[in-house]
Amino acid sequence: MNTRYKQRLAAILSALALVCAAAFILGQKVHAASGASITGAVKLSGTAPHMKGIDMSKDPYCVKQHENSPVKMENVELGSGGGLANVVLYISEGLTGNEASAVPSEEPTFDQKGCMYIPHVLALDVNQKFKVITSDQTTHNIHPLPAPGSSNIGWNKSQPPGAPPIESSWKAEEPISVKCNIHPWMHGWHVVVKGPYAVTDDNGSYTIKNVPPGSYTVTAWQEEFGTQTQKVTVAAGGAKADFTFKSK
Amino acid sequence: MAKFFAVTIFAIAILSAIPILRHTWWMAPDISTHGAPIDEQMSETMAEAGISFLASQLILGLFIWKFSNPRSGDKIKSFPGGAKAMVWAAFLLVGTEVLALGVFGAKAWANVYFTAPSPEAMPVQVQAGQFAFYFRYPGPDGSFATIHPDLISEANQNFYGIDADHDPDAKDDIVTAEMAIPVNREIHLLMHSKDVGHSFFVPELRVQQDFVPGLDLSLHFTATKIGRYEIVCTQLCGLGHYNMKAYLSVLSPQDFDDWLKKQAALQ
Amino acid sequence: MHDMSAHVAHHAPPTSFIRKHIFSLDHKVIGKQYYGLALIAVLVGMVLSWLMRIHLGWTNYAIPGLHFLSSNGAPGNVMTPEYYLQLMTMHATIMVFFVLTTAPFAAFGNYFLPIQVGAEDMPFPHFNMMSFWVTFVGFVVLIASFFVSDGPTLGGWTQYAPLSAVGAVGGPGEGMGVVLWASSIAIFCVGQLLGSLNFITTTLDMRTKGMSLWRLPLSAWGWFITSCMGLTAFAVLMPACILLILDHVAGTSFFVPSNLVLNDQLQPHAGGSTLLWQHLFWFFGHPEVYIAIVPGMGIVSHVLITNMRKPMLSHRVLIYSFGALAVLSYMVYGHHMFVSGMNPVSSLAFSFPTLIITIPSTIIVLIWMGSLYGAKLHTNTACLFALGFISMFISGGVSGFFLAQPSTDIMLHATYFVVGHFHMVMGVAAMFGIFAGTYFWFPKMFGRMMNETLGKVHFWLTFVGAYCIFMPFHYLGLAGNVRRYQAFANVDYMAHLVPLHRFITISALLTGASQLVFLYNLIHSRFWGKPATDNPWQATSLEWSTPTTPPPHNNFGDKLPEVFHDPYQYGVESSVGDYVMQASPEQVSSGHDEA
Amino acid sequence: MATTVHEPPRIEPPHERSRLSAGSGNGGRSLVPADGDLRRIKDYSPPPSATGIWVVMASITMSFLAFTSALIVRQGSASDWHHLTLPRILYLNTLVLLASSIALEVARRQVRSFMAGGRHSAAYPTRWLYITLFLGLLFVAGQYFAWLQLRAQGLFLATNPNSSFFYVLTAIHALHVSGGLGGLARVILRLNRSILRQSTLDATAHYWHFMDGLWVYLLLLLWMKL
Repeated sequence: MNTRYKQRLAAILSALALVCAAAFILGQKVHAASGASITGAVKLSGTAPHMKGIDMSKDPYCVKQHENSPVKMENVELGSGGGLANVVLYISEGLTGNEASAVPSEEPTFDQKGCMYIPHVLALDVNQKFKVITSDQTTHNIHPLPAPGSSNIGWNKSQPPGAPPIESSWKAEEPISVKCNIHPWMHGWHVVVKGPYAVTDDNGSYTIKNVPPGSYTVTAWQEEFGTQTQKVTVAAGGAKADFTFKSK
Repeated sequence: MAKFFAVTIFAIAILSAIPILRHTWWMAPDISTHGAPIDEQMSETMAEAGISFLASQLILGLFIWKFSNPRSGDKIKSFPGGAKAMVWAAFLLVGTEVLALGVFGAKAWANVYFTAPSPEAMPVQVQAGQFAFYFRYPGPDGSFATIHPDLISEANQNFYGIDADHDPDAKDDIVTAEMAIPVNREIHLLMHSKDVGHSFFVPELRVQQDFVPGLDLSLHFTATKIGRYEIVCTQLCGLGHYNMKAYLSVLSPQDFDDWLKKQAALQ
Repeated sequence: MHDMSAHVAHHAPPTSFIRKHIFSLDHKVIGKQYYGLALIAVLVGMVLSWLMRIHLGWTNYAIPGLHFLSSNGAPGNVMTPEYYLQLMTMHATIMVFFVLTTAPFAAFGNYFLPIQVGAEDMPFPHFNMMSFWVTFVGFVVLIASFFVSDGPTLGGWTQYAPLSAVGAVGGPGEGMGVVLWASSIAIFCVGQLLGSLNFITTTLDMRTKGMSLWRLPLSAWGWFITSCMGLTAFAVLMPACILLILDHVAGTSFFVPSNLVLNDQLQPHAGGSTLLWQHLFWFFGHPEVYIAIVPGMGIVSHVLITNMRKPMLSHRVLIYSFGALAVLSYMVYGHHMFVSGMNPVSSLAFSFPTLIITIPSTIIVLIWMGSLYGAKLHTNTACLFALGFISMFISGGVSGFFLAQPSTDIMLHATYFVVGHFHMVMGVAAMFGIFAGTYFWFPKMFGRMMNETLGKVHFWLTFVGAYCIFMPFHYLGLAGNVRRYQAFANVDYMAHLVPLHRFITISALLTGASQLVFLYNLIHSRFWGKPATDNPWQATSLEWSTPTTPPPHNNFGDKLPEVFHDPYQYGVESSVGDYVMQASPEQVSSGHDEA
Repeated sequence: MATTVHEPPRIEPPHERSRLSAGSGNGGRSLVPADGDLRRIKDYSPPPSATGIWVVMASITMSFLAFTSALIVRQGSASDWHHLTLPRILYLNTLVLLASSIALEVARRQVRSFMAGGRHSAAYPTRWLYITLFLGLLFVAGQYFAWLQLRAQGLFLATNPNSSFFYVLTAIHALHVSGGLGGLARVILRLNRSILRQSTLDATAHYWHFMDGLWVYLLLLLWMKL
């Protein structure tokens, strides 16, 4: 293999390593040492669809966890100023093979707390390891349902209180719906993408870090409203891309 | 050895009978209008079963006590009356016994299942699925929206596959995870399963009925006592079977209306 | 084809180890093989029940090392709900099919039916050998399902459709697990059909001179009637399993109705009938209960008579009652489906025969007890287990009254009451039959006596233990405790029953452990027990007239015995004592009548 | 009955047997000669194959009754019960199978007279047995063609309940017929080695005719229900 490639790879890997280290130390407030980043906000225009309340009465334990805060569906989470949470943003075009194939080393956790999934949407890189943990004293079963015919293989495992975390990863790009059969209202997503990604926070803002300069197509995915794309050109100073979903 | 055996049998027989007689573990008190004959039938059966149980265990023990450890001298005797006596005993005692049970039992059963619900019975729909019950009240218009299986989605809390956009009946349907009914009002329960076999069991209501996928079954009952009871699934339906339950609230008519309003708001 | 000369020709005793001990045509070896299979199966089944009981008593207690059995089923040694159900299903399947059917029927029947009728083998030895090895394959296939990706099926031994037929979408083990289960059972059916064929023809065609049907011992009658039941019952279960497998692998819809939605996915199947499976299954399922218990009844009667030193009040009435049980058992299966949405009228139609079936059962019990009157009872271990059988059969029987009536069944259906009922009447009782048979026939099978003291210890622990385990089940049921739950904590009205469950768990562990006494006794006596005489119990039937103990390859040497007497000539004065053997020409005034 | 054993080449005359007297009664009747010589028992107790074949037929009957009730119940519950026109060839197959039974009967007569010492070559009955065998094979092949025809119509095992039942019933019946073919082959083999027993032939014949009747029943069932 040629040296240029080697150097590039080394650069990326070191960058990744740095980012991880930084992330490890500074938690969320990290700014990537190298590589620019794409930032922006996702908003919802029009009236937000009505989110039904969730009645957990079949399992008293779950009810106890939410005694003084009624729970609603999380399919559409509106933050202050119409910001749309739980939107996954990723680069769908323009990445060269090796940025795409680089797999982040950190292992996000998918927690079951108060009979809800935290986070509701978990974005993952292809082959990125993740942990499913439970903070509840009731048994859950985790049942990801990849689309029929996808190369991801679905599974259905129970996690009694005190059971160790379930470690796993996904082979192919795909938004995978995750449910708990024991608590039918429990519903979340594993959104598997290639390359750098970000998930909007409660105000709908996001930052995709470590994007080398170049021109890309950024895609925003939302479980109810589907996807939107934008072409962006990333300079050294990074780039901005806002999205607006229209509610029906 | 044999005497010891006899004593053991006595002990076991009596010890087993005590919790039954003291009702240490017993059926929950009946809150239904149709339950009385069932309870009656239960205690009659218990009496007859208990008597046959104790009697035969004691006789068994007695004979073992008396006729074991033979000395070489004594000769065997044959039971006076021989086999004929036994056959007659079986036919007369047990025959009449089970026949009586059968007939009264049939009455109690008919009382539950051969009567049609009265026209003003309140319709409530229950759908069983892995692993929860969901209930549906028709709302003011008194008609249920059509179920579209392809629209059923727990992710969107559309448990009944209601087509809210096009179905006029859909707007006021009330779907709940908990069942509430007004006290002393006959309920006409319309049962169906969305996936596999389940069952609807409320001990206090003296009601147990399977959900049979592909069949629409119905029950009717009247609860006579305000309180909060449990509906459990008794038909193995999968890994969450043990956790498939719902609460049944029997409310005063006033409370029931309030409850219904509250639920309507949550839709 | 098979006539006797053929047998003589080909029954030169085999010499090679394989033909002698593995692919043997000798009914005695095959009987022992069946016994061995049952022994392995019962150990597996018992361990499974321990795991279940521990989990029920102390939910989410980490059982050390459990994750070695299944890392998915027991992450961090904590049993998952699906794994509990999978263990439960396997426990039931193994016990019902590979223990309660094989041991009292196939094992003892194979060994002693030909000897008791005075034949030197079954008419179709090759079928007999196949019958065992096919059954063995069935067992292997069943066990194999422990090792497929998401484990064995969790559908319960009744495998109600559509849960059993929708495939993997129904939950862990509902895909490959069910296919393996159904295949295993279908294979098992083939084995038992071959066995029944041999049993029936042996009884009808192979009886020696003077051995009329009425002169057959009660044990032989038990096996004969059972084989007739097996012939019809298993012939119905097999098609059901085939259809179930097709629903899985071929995408047919025999048992899966339209418009099922699982995991928010609309299922492709259409139009199937879920009740169809229940009808087919229970048409087999109820006779199966009697397939498990009738051989036990026969064995127990046989053992009792020998130790009472007097015949039953009536040989024939007992046989007629066995027959009545067999016939009625086909008319009552609907009582398993009272709450299945069957037409309420047919519920009543099934209720009455079910109640009526108590009459032959009562006759049997009364004749046993009436015969005890005036007996000279020798309470050796075999006899104790026989008596224990009666006690258990009574206790398990009376609870049938409740389940036979739809009105009371409403309260008890699918509760622990049912579990207690069938464990006592077909589980423990049948087990006691097996034990009685073992202690009684062991000397003949292995030429050595079993240790009486250990035997009695084993009996007391088992007898008391069994009551401690299964009596409380009835109380739980009355309190509305639903069966097939892996935990009760989250149902308020069941939560307070957990202490009783713990008591049951402890009893189960102790009783289970006490079976090791039996196991030790079995193995130790096999090699070091004191040598047995040809007729240690001074019994009359033909298995005690064999020239050697254990019997030679063709059972009776070069001459078949001739039968001169009814099977149970006790309480008479003869040259040998208070009995006359069937095969001895000695004429004595029989001290009683054969009604 | 697949249990073959080697015995002196000899053809056993048909039994004049009465199982009843051998079985029931109070056992007074002598079933074994006083000397209990095993080689003569066959004269007293009937060859089990005669009983066995009835046992086998009984269990097969039960199985097909189960299938029948399954079909009826399934049809009752079905919203998707489409009519299915049976492939014509089935009727031809039926004739073939019936013919095979007749051929077998002829063969049986031949064998009997041959055993009685009438004819001195086994060739004649053997020919008829071969014809039976051939017709049997023809039947199975015919069934296979019937399946091909259904496939051509786009009717597969899972297409609809009717096709499901058609395939299942015919396939399982064909399986049993193949078993019968094996039996026939065995009969021919033993006849050639002249170690055939009347009982073997009779048992095989019973089974074959039973398959015959079973098929006619199935055909009627399918014709009425599908």
